[in-house]
Amino acid sequence: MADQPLLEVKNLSTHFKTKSSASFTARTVVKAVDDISFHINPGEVLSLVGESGCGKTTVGRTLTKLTQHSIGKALFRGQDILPMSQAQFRPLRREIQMIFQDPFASLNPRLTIQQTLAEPLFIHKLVSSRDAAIQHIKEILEKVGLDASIMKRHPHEFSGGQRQRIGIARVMIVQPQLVIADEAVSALDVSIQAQVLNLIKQLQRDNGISMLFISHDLGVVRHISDRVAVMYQGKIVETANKHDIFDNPQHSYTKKLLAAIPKVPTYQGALSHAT
Amino acid sequence: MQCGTALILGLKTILQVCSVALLELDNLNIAVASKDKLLPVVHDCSLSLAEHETLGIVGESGCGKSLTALAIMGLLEGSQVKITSGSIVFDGQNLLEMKPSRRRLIMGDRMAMIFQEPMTSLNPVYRIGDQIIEVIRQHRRISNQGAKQRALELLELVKIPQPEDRINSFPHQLSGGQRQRVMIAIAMACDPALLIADEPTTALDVTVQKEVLDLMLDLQQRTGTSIILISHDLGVIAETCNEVAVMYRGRIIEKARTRQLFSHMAHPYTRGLLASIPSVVTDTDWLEAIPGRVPTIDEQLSGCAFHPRCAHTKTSCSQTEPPLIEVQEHHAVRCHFAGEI
Amino acid sequence: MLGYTVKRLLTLIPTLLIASILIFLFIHLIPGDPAAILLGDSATPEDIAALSAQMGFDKPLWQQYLLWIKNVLHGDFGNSVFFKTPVLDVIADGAETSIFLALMTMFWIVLFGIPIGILSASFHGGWIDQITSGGAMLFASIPTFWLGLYLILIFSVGLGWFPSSGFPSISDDGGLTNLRYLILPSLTLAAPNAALIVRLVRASMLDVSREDHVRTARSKGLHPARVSIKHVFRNALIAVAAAFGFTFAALVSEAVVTETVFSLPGIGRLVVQSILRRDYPVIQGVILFIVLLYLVINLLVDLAYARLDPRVSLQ
Amino acid sequence: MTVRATIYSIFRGRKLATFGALWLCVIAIAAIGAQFIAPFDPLEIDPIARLTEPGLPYLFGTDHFGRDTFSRAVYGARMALIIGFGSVIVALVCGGLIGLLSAYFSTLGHFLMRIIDVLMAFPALLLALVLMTLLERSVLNTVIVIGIVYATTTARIFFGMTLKLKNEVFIDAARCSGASHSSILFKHILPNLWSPLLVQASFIFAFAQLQAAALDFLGLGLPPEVASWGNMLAEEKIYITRAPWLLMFPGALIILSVFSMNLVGDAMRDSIDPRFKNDIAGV
Repeated sequence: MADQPLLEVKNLSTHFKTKSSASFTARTVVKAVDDISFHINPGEVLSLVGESGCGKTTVGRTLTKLTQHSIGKALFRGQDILPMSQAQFRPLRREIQMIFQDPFASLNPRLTIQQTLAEPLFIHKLVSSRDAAIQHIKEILEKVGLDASIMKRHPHEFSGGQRQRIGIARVMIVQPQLVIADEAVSALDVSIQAQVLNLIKQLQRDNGISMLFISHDLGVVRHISDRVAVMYQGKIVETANKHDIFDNPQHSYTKKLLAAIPKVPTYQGALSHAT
Repeated sequence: MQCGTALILGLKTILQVCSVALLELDNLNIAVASKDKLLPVVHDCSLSLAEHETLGIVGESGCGKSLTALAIMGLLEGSQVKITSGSIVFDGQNLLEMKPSRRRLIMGDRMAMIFQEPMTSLNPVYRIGDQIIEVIRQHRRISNQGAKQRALELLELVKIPQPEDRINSFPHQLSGGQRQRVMIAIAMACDPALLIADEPTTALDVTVQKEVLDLMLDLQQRTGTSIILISHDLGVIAETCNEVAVMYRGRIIEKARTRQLFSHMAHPYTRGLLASIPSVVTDTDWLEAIPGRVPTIDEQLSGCAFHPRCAHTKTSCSQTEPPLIEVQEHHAVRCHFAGEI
Repeated sequence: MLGYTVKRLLTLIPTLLIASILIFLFIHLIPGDPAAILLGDSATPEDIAALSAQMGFDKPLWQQYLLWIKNVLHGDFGNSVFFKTPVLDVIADGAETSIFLALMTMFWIVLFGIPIGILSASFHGGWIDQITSGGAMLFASIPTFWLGLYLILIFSVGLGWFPSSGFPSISDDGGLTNLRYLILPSLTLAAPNAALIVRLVRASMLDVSREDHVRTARSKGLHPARVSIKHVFRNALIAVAAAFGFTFAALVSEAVVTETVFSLPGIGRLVVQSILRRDYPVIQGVILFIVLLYLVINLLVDLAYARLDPRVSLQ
Repeated sequence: MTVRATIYSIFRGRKLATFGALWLCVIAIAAIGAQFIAPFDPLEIDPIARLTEPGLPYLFGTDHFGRDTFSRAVYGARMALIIGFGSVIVALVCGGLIGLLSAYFSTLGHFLMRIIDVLMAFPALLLALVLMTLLERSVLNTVIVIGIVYATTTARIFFGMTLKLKNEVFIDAARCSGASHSSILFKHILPNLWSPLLVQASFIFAFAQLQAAALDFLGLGLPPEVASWGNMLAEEKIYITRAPWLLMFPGALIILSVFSMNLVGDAMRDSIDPRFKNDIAGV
């Protein structure tokens, strides 16, 4: 492992000004993300966990420059990405990728799977010919567990789980260093969620990817992460490795969160049935 | 000895009479009209619910659990979804043979429902007080003032802070959790015998979810209402219900007392579902996911609905549909090999 | 509420300024000497020179604009080339007819549009719906003047029930009975607009009826008619009100034609005749007046909208 | 979906809309083959046969110049198509582009939409009348003026729809892939607007007929010698009592065609993305 973290976020704040329709009223400022700091080491999965409106999604959007930050730094391999212009940041987009929550909204309905997956390849000049692109797409589809024959089809022909696999393929095809997964499995049914979680974990390990896993589901977080940061009202209230968070929580909010989860009785037969 | 047996038999009869079913679904079939044909979405659903009981219906999206609830409540009328056969007996009356005007006397009074989306389930243009009063005055001969008094009590009952102020609030001025509390107040307004809760906490955060579920159980303790809780979350069901029915593709595939179910899961789907959930208390490295996906409703399947995804499929599974058989008292499973695997 | 109204009135100012610039530029887009255009074909070179000096047509464009605006703010829209009287007086002469026509039209629109729309939505998919919504679309497809001409042919010429043209003031002999002159015109004008309202009420009610809170209302055991009116129509009214402001512009367009067909001495016919006569001061004045009216009506619609929808805050 | 499947899904179970589409085909055939279908020259004056009642050889009778109304109606179909397609192209190109760019580039959009809002305060017919006084009466000018009038509403509609699309997750995803502005606009946003564009076009086509007829009626539309349905009504309106058929035929043609186009537009609107349904004004 390298001695330097892949991503280091220092005192990041993202504020929104809510505009009122009449132009004379004062604008109110919402501190969606309020002075947070964390780091992600190479090959590590850090989860950002919290309830709706705590600002966790804004963190992800700020780090992918979909939302403008207000104050702070985000050093990616030592280089601050936040003050960059979109044009300066474009080459780095290959290395910092995002998986979105809603598999039904994150694919352009008018493009075929092939068109969707080829786009980043051509933008980042990873391939020089159409044939090479198709070869790449075939390989990546196989990796995410889809058949290469689906390339010519449109998103509406697929189920939620399949679409999320396509979304993952779009991210993995450019071989990123850092993947930001924003509630990547929340919209999926339990049985499909398990498949996709397995896929994400496998791809992450095989490729040594660092990941910021944003989620509200503590079970999923325990399953996937190495370390966990708990967010509450725009601030990170506790960061620790996952065993400390789950077995020895320090902050009262973390304790409250853990206590609120409905527990499923464990049943040994359930775990052994398919093995 | 003889005497003792007779006594036990007698007691059993008395108990059976006492716990007479409040709600009884018998071979309910529901289909959705699509183009020229009817696609079955709920298949031979039989359920019974005694008074003061909490029944959980669990399953993934599209399994027919919400449609079953809407059918019981009588909210399918005027939609593309039709009840094709079967009966729903509530309080000894078959709801499906009732005239709509008679049925409306039960809706909101003896039977009430809360829905998944607290953000959109209240009418945005009326004050929450008026929305509670509306249901009270629909079913009770009571003055506006009296109904308002009752609405205040209800708001207090569902633990809304400062009910005197809140009664004049519009829905958009409340948080999601508070709106769901208001929905519960509307549902409980006429002391229903049956409360149907369709994914009542799915849209809420876990901490709020806990508060809302606790509130529902607390109200059940006080009023003795029966609850049907529909959820995709096995954890929610395990913590709140006495009985569970697991649905898959429109069929009840396993039905048991909650404790029984979690100690002796008999259907491969139920087991797979449980194995798919990553635990918060133990570390998991790999999830035993059920392979494949839920077939869409227009896909024709012969035999057991689960056989394409099942690890134990044998030839008979794809040929004949298994019936729901009791493997133990109070524990029924729809699987050819329920006892063996 | 008052504070909001004042604020909104203030935001009208930039809009009106842009509108006035557009209207002002329009005169200067016409090729030729603006003074000659303003005075019409019969003007002598002396008149033109005099007006040029008076209006300052020799000055830079922006100074002319400021001068015009200054005059307008003092209520001076200039004089009509044709009538030789102040534009404001000419507009005032047409106002009575147009106001009564508008009020009667509104009456028909509400009387027919809303109930038929509710009916159509309530029997969605059935034959009543097909007839009413199909009929509404048919009415919206009829040219206004054609409908007016045939109403005259049938009810004035044929049956003799209503007068075919003109409108004596209600202060003349006959008093309020003179309003019968406006029955055919207002029906003509109402037909396509009521049709739009039918379609609008129907579409918004169908949208609202799919919302979750309607299911809640039904689960309370309310009578379907009560659900339909109190929960569906009441909420659909929000979308209908929002569209009402825009309908005004369409109404004015059709009023122009209707007043011409029925030879009504209103503002609509005035503007057409002024355009045909190239009476530019009147055109400028009337258009500015109509734009102002449009903005005020939309402001009123917004205020009504806020009353209909508590989610809209007027702070 | 293939074109055939799309057409089938739009018109399936919609008898009235199917009838409308068939009628529009009839109009299109009449317009294209006018010189073969019309039995007489539409401009040929025959003073002896003035105001002849419908019958043979004058199917729809003759007007006060003795011109054959049927032949003029057939040539009128050609004018209706020219007006319709012409104004649709002007409105969609100007309005669509303004709306699309205004929504995507918000600074520019703020300014442009302000102007569009002001223009929308001008009633459509008045705007058209005033513009027509600046230009001379010709087919091209009528088309341009009607097109410009509908460009304002089109711009507003496209502004709204583009704003919605701009906030879609798949646009975020494209940005994360590094897509450029032009790629997002023309590869990701515009293709999603084609079908609403088509629906909007059908409504503009319908309204343009009414607007053109009104302009003709008020004497500021097509040149009087052009055989258009609106001109036929405008010229013969004083003969309504003596020869009611003179107004019946062209009037019915306008109504049928506008009604058909509205029906087709309405059917198409039901088949597009539900998000955009309420954006498109129409009947």
